[in-house]
Amino acid sequence: MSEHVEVTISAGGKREEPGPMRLTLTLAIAGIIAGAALASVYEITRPIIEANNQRALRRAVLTVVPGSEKVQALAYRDGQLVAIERAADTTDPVVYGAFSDSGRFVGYAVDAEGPGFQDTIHLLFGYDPDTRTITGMQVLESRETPGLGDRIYKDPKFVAQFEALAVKPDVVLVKGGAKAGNEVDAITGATISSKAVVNIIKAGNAQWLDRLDTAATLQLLLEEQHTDVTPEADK
Amino acid sequence: MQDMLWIFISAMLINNFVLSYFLGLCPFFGVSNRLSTSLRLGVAVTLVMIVTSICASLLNTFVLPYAPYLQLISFIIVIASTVQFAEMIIKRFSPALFRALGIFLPLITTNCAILGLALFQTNRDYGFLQGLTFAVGAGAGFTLAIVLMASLRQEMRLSNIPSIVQGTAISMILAGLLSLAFMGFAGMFSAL
Amino acid sequence: MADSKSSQQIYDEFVKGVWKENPVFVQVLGMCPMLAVTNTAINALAMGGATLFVLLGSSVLVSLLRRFIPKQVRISTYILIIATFVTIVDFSLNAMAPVIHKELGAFIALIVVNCLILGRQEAFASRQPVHLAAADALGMGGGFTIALFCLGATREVLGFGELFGVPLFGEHFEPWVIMIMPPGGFIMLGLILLLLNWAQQRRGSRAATQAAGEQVSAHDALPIAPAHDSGHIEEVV
Amino acid sequence: MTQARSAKSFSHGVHPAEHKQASSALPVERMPFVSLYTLPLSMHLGAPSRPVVQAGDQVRRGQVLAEPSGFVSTTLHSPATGRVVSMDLARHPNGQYVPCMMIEADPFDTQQFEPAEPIDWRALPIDGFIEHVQRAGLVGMGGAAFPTHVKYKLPEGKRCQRLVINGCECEPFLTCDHRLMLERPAAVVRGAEIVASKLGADSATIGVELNKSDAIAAVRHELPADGPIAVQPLKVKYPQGAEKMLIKAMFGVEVPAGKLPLDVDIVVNNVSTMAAITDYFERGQPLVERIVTVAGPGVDRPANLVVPIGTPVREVLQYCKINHEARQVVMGGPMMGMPLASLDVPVLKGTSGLLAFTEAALNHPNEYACIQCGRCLEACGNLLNPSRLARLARAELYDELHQEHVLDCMECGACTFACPSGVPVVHLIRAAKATIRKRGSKDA
Amino acid sequence: MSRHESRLLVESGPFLRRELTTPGLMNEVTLALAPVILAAVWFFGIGALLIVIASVAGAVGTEWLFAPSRPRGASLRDGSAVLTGILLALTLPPAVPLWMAFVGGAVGVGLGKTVFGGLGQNLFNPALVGRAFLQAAFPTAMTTWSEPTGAGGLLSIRASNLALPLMSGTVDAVSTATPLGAMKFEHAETPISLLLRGDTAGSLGETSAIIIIVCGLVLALRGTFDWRIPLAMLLSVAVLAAVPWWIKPEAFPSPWFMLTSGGLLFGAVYMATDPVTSPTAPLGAWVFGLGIGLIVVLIRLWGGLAEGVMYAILLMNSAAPLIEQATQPRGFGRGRWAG
Repeated sequence: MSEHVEVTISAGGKREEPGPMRLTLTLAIAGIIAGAALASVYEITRPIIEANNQRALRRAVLTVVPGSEKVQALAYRDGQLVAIERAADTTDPVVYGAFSDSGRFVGYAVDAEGPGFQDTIHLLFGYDPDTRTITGMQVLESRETPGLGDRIYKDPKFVAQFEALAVKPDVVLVKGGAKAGNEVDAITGATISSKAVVNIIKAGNAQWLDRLDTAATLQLLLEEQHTDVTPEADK
Repeated sequence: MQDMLWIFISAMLINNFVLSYFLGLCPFFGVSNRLSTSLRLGVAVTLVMIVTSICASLLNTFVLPYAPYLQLISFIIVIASTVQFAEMIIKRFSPALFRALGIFLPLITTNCAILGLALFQTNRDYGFLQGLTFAVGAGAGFTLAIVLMASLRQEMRLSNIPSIVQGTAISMILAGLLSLAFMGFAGMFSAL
Repeated sequence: MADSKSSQQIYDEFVKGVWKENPVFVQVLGMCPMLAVTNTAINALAMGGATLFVLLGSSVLVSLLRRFIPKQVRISTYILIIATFVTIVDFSLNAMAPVIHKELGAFIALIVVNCLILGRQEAFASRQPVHLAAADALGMGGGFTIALFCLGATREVLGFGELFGVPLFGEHFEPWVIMIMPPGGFIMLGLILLLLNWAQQRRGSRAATQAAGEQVSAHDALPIAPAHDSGHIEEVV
Repeated sequence: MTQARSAKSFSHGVHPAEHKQASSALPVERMPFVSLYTLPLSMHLGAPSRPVVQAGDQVRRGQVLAEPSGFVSTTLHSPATGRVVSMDLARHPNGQYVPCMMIEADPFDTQQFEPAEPIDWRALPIDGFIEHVQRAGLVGMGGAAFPTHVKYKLPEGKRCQRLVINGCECEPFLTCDHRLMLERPAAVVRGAEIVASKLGADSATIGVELNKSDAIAAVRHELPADGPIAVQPLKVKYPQGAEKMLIKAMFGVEVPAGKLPLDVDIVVNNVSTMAAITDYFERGQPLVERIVTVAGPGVDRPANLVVPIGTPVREVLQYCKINHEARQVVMGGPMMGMPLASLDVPVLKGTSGLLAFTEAALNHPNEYACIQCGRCLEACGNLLNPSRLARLARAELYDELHQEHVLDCMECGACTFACPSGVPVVHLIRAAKATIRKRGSKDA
Repeated sequence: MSRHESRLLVESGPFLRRELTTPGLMNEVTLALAPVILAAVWFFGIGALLIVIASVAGAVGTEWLFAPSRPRGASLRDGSAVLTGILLALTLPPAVPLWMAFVGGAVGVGLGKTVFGGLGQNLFNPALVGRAFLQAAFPTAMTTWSEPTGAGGLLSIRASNLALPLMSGTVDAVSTATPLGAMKFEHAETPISLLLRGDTAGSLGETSAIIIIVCGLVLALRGTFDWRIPLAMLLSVAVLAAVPWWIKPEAFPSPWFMLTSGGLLFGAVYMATDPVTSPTAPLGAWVFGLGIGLIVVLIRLWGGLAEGVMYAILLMNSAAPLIEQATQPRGFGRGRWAG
């Protein structure tokens, strides 16, 4: 290959026809420089981005679990909840533990998503294993219809229904006023979006409640292990 | 299974790449003059989407966890080489199809629907099968949209479009109306 | 002299992109981000700024390196350069303005395949000195940003009744939700293009009548002109 | 009732108001001779005839004036005894000026035709028969004026299984064929016998629409017992008189697009042509006159007239008392006929009617946009999509028009008739066809 | 005699035309809408009439201002703009602000028709374009349904009807579920007799099934529209709805309910039959109608919306050119299928 290059150059004797060697070299150099640039930018921005994400997550968890101040990511591994530093670091299912300022366990925050009216709805809901109630719900991401479907997070009346919602029997969506503790009243004109939220929570419950109820015995252990992930700057 | 069905329907109809996500608009407006060519382009895009989705799944599993900053560059390289590779394979095994698709294949490289597919698939943490379903749905949706658009535009040659609307303006409005009609699919199979 | 000429040239390149060859309204490039992220004015500005940055960065770099990049691999190199700048923007925006970054989502990354950027490298930056390439990038990027802003502002005003989040019409205003949804994006851009077409035709026909009118008046003036001229000559003499 | 049930028809088509009652009961009368006759050398499809007399020559009624100039051409005879005045350009009904022969009738002649000895057609070989038909100057008298003898020249390997005699007369207003069948049924049947026997056809069928039940009865009465000739009643529908529609109606067979009836072993002739065959072979009378229906609200005295070929339209209309309300004169039927720009044009061999319309009767529809309602589609016997063709024609997309078989269109006008938007569909199609033909010849 | 010459009219044939004209057809449909409008006024009060007037004003005004016809307003003679306005109004909820009805009429004619060059050139049903635009623009107002007032409230006008232009309607409008909404979200099937009579909440024109059926039959018998489209539509809805109902009657609505509820009949008779936006060939009409029925059933049973007739028709409008192309008449003498 390199011989061929030499032949070309000596025969032509001009710079106009660069051989494959030079082409590869150019690309390789460009690639290395680009990679280096990216790696350094990544290293600079990564802590900030992660801090941002953590702050956003913490804010959301604190909203759905009233009375909490600190957040700990927990991975569900072999029937146990294990404290981890970041959710992205593991392939195990992750849930968040919420703790009071004094380190007392307050509840869990469950991350769940599912199909909505328009696109995937991504939400976080709080669960208190002691009272077996959902303690709050916050929509993290959705593309529901403005003015209708977006009331699942803009309508305070709807959101308030998730502040003490019994999970046994299963959460149900009703129309025309919720009566029992496990009932959620649908938003008029946005029944599908309301139903989507309830369905997502139900799916989250089905996946997590048993795990959390059995893992609740580990609470003490957790409290000891628990490390606050709140960034310094935010304290 | 339910999940897969929704991913497919969502990518194809509810959140059609072209009509709802505005991805792949260049070919959508550029190559929708004739029905036959648009159908071929749609098929080609679908094929490239499928291969890209598979490659993106592999990259997401084996490479990117270690170097997340290479995401964009590696996706671009994968797409470019997929297109190149597809071109070679098609040329080898079906010269007729190559002649039919020929000029469109290079165009696909700069089609943001493909890169968008890889990025969305990554952002949503789709697994291999989910990603594949997503790719097939997105490709089918792209094909459906561009074929409908082409047939409508072909029909429009028989109309006296007022001169101030001619060109891109009427295509935009047409796409808007098509997008409006596709809103009927919202919520399909989502809350069963 | 040479200086003013080159500054004139820089100015021309700039104006060309902003108005005469506006990438969106005239060349119809970069449609995808144009429609996807223009539901509010601030998103539109952020997207425009990001694109402008990538365009400027890659144009300058490509122009600087134009002698060193072999023809055969130039496209790959351009894409590599663009992708690098896009990733930098993506990370920086995520670090500095996470809310906007979340709103724009994957569309920041998709700047890579905006044909406007690759097109400018291929058509302009790779053949021109740095100062012109920069002027061209600023013009094109500026024009792109302006177009995005126009669409974004219109859609936000109609769709939310707000501009930059500030309510404009009081609380009883009924927002036109369609404007911030996909069909509204297509339709609004279609209507803006329609208006531009209309204005252009209007100007074209006015120019035509004006030209005709001037001809006529020149005819009318003809018999008078010599007398006038002769008087003038006398004075000079 | 039973007839109606057994009556056949083709698919699609339209039902225009018939307007036949004004003249259908009027017996055929003979129009008096006029002083000057104009005979275009080309009143048939194909090459013009070649004159064999000169200006100043005396000619007798029935004498040959011009010989065929090729196979697809025919003979021209003098319609009256008199003198050849001149040979010059004169106006053809289609608006163009064409070479014509002017005959001044001898005012003192009786204009009686001397019957000649019958020709023994049975003894003639087929080529001799064809030559005789050509010598008789026969053309299709339904309107197209295609030389009749050409149809009888069967190509190698082809045979005529069935002879079809077209007595539909589906155009509104026209009653000439109706009267002919009613008054001279024997002539029609004998003509059919002659042609069927010379062509070796297994059968001959006379197709007649049900609105002429008296004609059906009259012709049936003349049919020889257990002969090969039969009458087939047909439902009333336009354009059933078109050859291919008629074949479809009678036998359910579709002549392939771009082909001739002969490709399905069928020869189609008009009833008037059959009578003319009889006249020639039994009395030696060539085609010098024909029956013309003069009708429409613009004439006060509608009539079915035997008119010598070449009679100026003006004379015919005056004879039938054209009134001052008349605004439009159409030669032929109201659907496919030709509007006349001048009345100084002659009656041709293919002229079946002269219709004068008044302002009130002219149905000038406002033109609206085509709403693609599909009514033309249901009208088109050729199973085309006329609205699409018209829109393609307006957009000047000729390649696509060609692909969509615009050249199959027979221009029967059913689409325009049916159009609620008043779109001149057939006019647009006609123009597009002309352009495509022109482009085609340019390419070649 | 020479008098004839100078006045002889030479124009292309044929010289006979059918009596039927396009404005005549439009007027027939408009006339056939009169009973529906009367029923709307009967059920929802005089406010219904105001909505019709506002919508017609929007449609006609836009046609007059922007239609490319010369002289200005010439295209109003074909009667299609009035028809579009009425059709749109009859698909609106009774409590909709009048200005929205006006906007809908204007958008329907503007974006749905004039940008494409006017009557006959449009690709989507203009009335439904207006309706879909309103639905997307003002989702709340367009999904706020009110109970019929009945004969007693003949003179009643809803307060939200009179909302100031560009302002939202007053919140006093009490929303109630349409039969389809009740079916979808509460699984309550409204009795058929009520649906036939029309004493239900819903759009102005979709109340009384009986009136629409009668008007549709009259129009079909007069040949005003292609009867195949509504027939195919209703047949496919009936059959497709019957299958799941037969398998699981407790989970799915009965085909009778599907046929008589919502805008299906109104859409089948007045919307899908718009000749401009439907295929011309008979086979195409069948395919078109069946397709609409299929999408309606899909949306109603498995979609996110209670009613899907509007979107089904719009979607099939977009597919009409494809269907048209595939179902061209075969051509005489060209074998079974066009060659």
